Amino acid sequence: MGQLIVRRLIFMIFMLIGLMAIVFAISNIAPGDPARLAAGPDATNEMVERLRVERGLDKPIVTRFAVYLSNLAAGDLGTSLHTRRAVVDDLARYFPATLELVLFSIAFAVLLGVPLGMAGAAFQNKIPDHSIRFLAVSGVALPMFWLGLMLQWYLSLELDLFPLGGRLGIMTPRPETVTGMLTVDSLLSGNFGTFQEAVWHLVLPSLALSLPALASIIRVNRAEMLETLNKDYILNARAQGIGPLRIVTAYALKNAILPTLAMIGLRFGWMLGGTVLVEGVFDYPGVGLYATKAAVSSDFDPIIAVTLVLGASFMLVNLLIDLTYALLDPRVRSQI
Amino acid sequence: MKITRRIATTVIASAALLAGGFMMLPTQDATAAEQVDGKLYMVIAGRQPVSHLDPALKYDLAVRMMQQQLYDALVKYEGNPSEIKPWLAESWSTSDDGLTWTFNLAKNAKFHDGSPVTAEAVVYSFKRTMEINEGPAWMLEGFVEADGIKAVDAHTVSFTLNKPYAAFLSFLPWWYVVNPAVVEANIKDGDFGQGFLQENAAGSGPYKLQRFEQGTAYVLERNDDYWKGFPYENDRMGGVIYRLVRESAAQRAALLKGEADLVTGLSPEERQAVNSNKDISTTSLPALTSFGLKMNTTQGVTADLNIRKALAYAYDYESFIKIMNGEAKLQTSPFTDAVQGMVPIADMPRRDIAKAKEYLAKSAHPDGGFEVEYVYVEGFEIERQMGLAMIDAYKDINVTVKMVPLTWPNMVARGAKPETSPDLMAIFATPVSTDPDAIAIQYHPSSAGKYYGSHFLNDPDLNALIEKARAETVWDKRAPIYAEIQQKIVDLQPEIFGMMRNRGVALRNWVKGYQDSPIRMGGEIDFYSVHLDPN
Amino acid sequence: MTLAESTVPKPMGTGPGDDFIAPETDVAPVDRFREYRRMWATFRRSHSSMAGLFIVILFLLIALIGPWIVPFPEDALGSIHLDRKLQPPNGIHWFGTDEVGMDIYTRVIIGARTTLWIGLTITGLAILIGVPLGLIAGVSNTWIRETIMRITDIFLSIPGLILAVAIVGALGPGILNAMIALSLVWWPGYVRLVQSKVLSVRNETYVEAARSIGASNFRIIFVHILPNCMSPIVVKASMDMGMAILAAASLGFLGLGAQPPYPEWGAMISIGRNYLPDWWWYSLFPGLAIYFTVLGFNLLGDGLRDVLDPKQRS
Amino acid sequence: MQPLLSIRDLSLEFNTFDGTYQAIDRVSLELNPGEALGLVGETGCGKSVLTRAAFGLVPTPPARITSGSVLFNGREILGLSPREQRAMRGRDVALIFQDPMTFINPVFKVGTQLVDAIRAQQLGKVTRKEARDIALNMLDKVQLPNPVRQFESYPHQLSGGMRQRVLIAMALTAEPKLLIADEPTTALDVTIQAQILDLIERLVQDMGISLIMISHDLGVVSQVCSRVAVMYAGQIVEDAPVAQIFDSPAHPYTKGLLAAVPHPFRPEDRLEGIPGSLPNLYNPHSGCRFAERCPLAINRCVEARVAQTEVAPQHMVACIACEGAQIDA
Repeated sequence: MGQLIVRRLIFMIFMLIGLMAIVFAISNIAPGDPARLAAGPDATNEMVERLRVERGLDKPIVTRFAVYLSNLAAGDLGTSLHTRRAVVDDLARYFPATLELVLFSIAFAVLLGVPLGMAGAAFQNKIPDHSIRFLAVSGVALPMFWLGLMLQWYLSLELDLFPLGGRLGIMTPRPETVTGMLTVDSLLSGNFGTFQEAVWHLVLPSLALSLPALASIIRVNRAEMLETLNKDYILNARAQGIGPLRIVTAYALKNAILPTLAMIGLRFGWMLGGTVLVEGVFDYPGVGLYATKAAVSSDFDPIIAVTLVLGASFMLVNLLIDLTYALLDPRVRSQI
Repeated sequence: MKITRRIATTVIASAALLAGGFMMLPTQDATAAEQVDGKLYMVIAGRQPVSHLDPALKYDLAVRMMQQQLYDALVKYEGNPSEIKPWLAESWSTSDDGLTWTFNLAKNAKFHDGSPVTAEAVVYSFKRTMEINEGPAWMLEGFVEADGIKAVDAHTVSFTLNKPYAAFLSFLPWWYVVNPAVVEANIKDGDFGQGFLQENAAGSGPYKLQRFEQGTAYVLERNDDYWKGFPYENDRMGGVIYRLVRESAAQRAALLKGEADLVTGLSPEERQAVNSNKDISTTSLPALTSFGLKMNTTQGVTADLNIRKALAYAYDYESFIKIMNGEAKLQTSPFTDAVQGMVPIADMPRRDIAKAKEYLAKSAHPDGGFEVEYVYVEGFEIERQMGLAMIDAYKDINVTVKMVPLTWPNMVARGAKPETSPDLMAIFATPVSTDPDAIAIQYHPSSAGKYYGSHFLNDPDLNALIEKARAETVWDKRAPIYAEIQQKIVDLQPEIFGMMRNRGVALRNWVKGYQDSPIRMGGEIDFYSVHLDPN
Repeated sequence: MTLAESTVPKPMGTGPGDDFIAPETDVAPVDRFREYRRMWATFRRSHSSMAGLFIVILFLLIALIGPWIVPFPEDALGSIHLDRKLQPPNGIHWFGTDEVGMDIYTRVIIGARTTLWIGLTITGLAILIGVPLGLIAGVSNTWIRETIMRITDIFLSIPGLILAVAIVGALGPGILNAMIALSLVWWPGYVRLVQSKVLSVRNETYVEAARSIGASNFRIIFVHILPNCMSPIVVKASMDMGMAILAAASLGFLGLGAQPPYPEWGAMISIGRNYLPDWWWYSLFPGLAIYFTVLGFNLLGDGLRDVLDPKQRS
Repeated sequence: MQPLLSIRDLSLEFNTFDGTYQAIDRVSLELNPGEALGLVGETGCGKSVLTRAAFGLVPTPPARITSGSVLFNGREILGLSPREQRAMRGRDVALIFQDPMTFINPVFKVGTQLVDAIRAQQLGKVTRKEARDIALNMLDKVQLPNPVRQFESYPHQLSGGMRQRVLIAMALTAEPKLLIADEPTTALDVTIQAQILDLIERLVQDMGISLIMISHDLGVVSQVCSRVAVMYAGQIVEDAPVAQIFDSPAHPYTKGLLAAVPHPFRPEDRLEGIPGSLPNLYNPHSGCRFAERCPLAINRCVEARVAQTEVAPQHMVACIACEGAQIDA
């Protein structure tokens, strides 16, 4: 197992460098002049020239890439024009919020998606199955941002069940930052009131963010469960008189969950992208909102940094998914 | 594959329970927006961020709103119409030649750290602003020198002007007094305390700064032992929170849900919509504020006067009124009606396609075919609708419009330099006093770089007229000069002159004591008299 | 696939009433359309696929004849009528009017045309870039394949939407830039699909047979390999149409896509959100339009996959 | 002596998209305690479906038992509740299947699945520790080398033969009364095949279990079983002691089957296939389903149900055209 991790980590480093190359290419080969992009729209010409020299943007592309990598290594991701702060500090402040939202959403999608997928298989072609399948097909088709607006309108405004947005009431005491994730920090500092309010604020955004993932997990898990339940070893298990509950939740699910894992990994990545939409609707101060604000005022450094961070986290997730896959499937485990 | 329905139903039930688990969490009570251990905090939801707090630096509606609560000035504007009220200075007198003004300070005035507000502190504050020479400094430039301000005794300050200045008193409310001890203690490498005062306060005002969370919320705590006391009895008032909300829809929603007690900057139909709610009321008050689509007179396509005239005559002025649902009046002069010496200008441009084409013919683009960039405040619906009206109107002269929404700080930054100032920029400008000089100065090079000076107009004749009128003290002699100034400004067409709109706020009925004064900028609230009583 | 099907082979079409003396096996004429008729039969049997087909056809129709059937064609080009702004849905304005009096029904219908154009361009460009690369990667087993596949992996490891936002951030907001960005984000999916298909087809016996009788590489690719890739490509293309429309609408919602007064659904919702809840119709109808269109393409994609590519089950 | 298992007039159909598929047509079969019955027929004649349906292992829907009854030890078991049927499986009847590769769950250890089976069969009255000992003992009985290591390993780490032994162990842990072996050796290579057959034969005799051996290989059946029933297209066409089936087959289909098998002692015989193909069972006629391919077929074969007649002691044939059958007027 250790050997797999090492090999994958080395491979990931190459992927990361590749990611930086692509992101670097976007900022340089794009028709826009990189110096003007970095300086921002309201910079004067001589400011742009000064920046060009300062950042060595006039040198050939290869050296510029080397300079770019060394800056990254030194943690200098540039400064944001619209927050007037170093991008690194912004990321430190905003990324934990996005991470909390995405983890919350993927947990919701999996904890609801897998059972519903199983139920869809159990009630095949009955009413519950049709409704679950309709939810699955629409879930993928519903625009996340529009769904967020409708949830906000109905659940928050009309029924006043949930707050409109943000992460916490202004005057609610904030737990001291350990992980930057409010739910975790408030639990660590034992402040249950804040924890409840933090979860409270997470419900609607994570509902909007997780629906497409929930839909896909249902579809994949339902198909896999159907296929697995027809397998011979299930017939054998039933022939031995093993109880249906054990057959479904263990014998079948452990096999069906493997391909579903791949979908969970893929959907986690799309969710990272989806934060760009959902955080805007709910004014949720994460990297998604940070990136869109930067994009609208063509403030370039933050967008590049956020792309890097989200890309890297998606790679990490893919690695974790592969590891769990090896953990669960002995046939794969024995090959490494 | 015989799966009993029983397991499947248990599986769904557990999933529903999980989802339902979220539902049982408590809802927020909605009497007052925020409560912290019994104390009520009033929440004001606005869209404009507070870029800094330093009284000596540039000001806008959000900055000045905060400064007014954290600091005191010698005098203060209150009421409708706006009148100057004694504040730190209980009384004042002027010498016969009108050159020396003497102010007697209130004896009991004290700073937040308990130290008394002395004449020395007043002198220190005025000298600090003059030395930094930003923000309000332009108001007294050329009339008062730093050494002309002296502390006669602990509670008396005298100003010696080098030439008589009618508007002197009308500018003083914007010169706030800082606590010298606190500023001196926080000077870092000769920045005169600017670093410290950026996000901290050293004043004597009715509120203290509790939390300054840039981009999210600014929390002010009520200064219970404020030396001047409060005009209401309510010991439950804990403070005021100015909370940033990105879009007007979110402001409205916060108000409806009771997450905000008062919201500013709503469009007329939004105010109508919230007004229909029984426990929300709205105010609507004509203001000194003028609106103009400032054009860059030095760079780009709008540098050519003919193009500016063409754009002015092609614009559909009726759309201003319709967008404001009738709650506005078209400006008949660069000076708004409430300004002394305002005279209606005969040839104020109105929509006249023939004339527009006439001017176009004389320009470098005889048949149009160019694009203008229109910059407006992101999320400000009124200005966005004007953009759409502009696109429709300019189709007739074959001009396309590129709408660029920016945050207010970015807009001000773009308007600060001739090279980056956009072709057209939507600006609401409120004069700092009713004296005509406060508006005329906006078309003088000394205003270049300020948000209302993004046209960078620099016409020698006009500048001479403004300076002459400024120095004149006898009103009968000033009036005709200002009339000529207004005509000259219209001829130079540095902007498309817009409208005087009513402005107002929407607030929950449990908000009491709200007073608006025309001199205040749109969305600038005076917290002093405001308090909540939820029952 | 239930137990019955797995153990009992499909009977060969002899029914009752045949002469009980063993029938001679006559060879039916090779029916080129039989295969398509069989596909259509299975396709027709699933309600969801038919629903998908119906929605897509309706959408294409609206996109084609839109400008001629809308009540206020000039509204789509940005002409404003402030005196009839923010009217709720009524007899004249079926979907109500927006904040400057433009008829929302007209803009949604014309928006369909924009959306179709966006979807086709993105999917088309992605196929034009992705399929050839996939073929090359599949056929060659030298370093070329490694580089192509590694670049594809890197692109696929970045969440599509944020990469698109980054590209539009560099190019500047606008519908053209948005489409270029999304195409750049979309092609890797096709490379991976085609490459894996080519690999599986390559070592099929009939391909080796063709090679053994001297068929040129070119012929093998375009006669043997590419036709086999067509069905998964068609399936992915129809699913991608929906997803591309959704992504373009998302960029529009962020203000990075179509600029005013261009009628694009995403942009309409981003303005419409300011008018919730009192003028709910402004953001409701464009949202529904996106939902139904994307749903249609997804259902059609599912249906095509069940017919064209049954093995690719999940 | 009361038969252990008696299936009377059992009919079963599957409703699929293409219509209802009449898989089993009024089958009757009996098995006495301690007897070893061979069930022979081509792939797809319904022999597996018959035995599985009898014990509730065929999902309904899409299957549906339209008529008939199944008595086990004199007790009707078709109407049992799913729970009761489940209680029987493993303790009264055990099944082993054809391909050991696919009939063991790949992601669970062999030991876990054995313990699960045992605890299910003992209705949970057995602790995990005890179940483990029973399992190890059983693995030893099926001659599995080094049982403890196999117990802890995963299925893919075992060979085909070893896996089949594990399946047999799993089936017999609760000492069932009836073992249904559904082509247990078909997927194994010949050398292993013989070992497994000997193992089954020995265990069946030692534990006094009655056996139904399902196979399409007459050789396997002749070695293990005392009586043989031949099935064709869902109908039992002949049922007789082993010797009579081989020496004097009565039904034309049985003759055809034997002609297609190389006789060990007459290598020079020419092998002949049976012309034609399987009938379409979507809405078959009610008569003999071999008629289309039967050289002796006459019109009446197709018109009505063909009852079984006794052509010799304990030798039943469902045919009216072959000689030895009474041709009633």
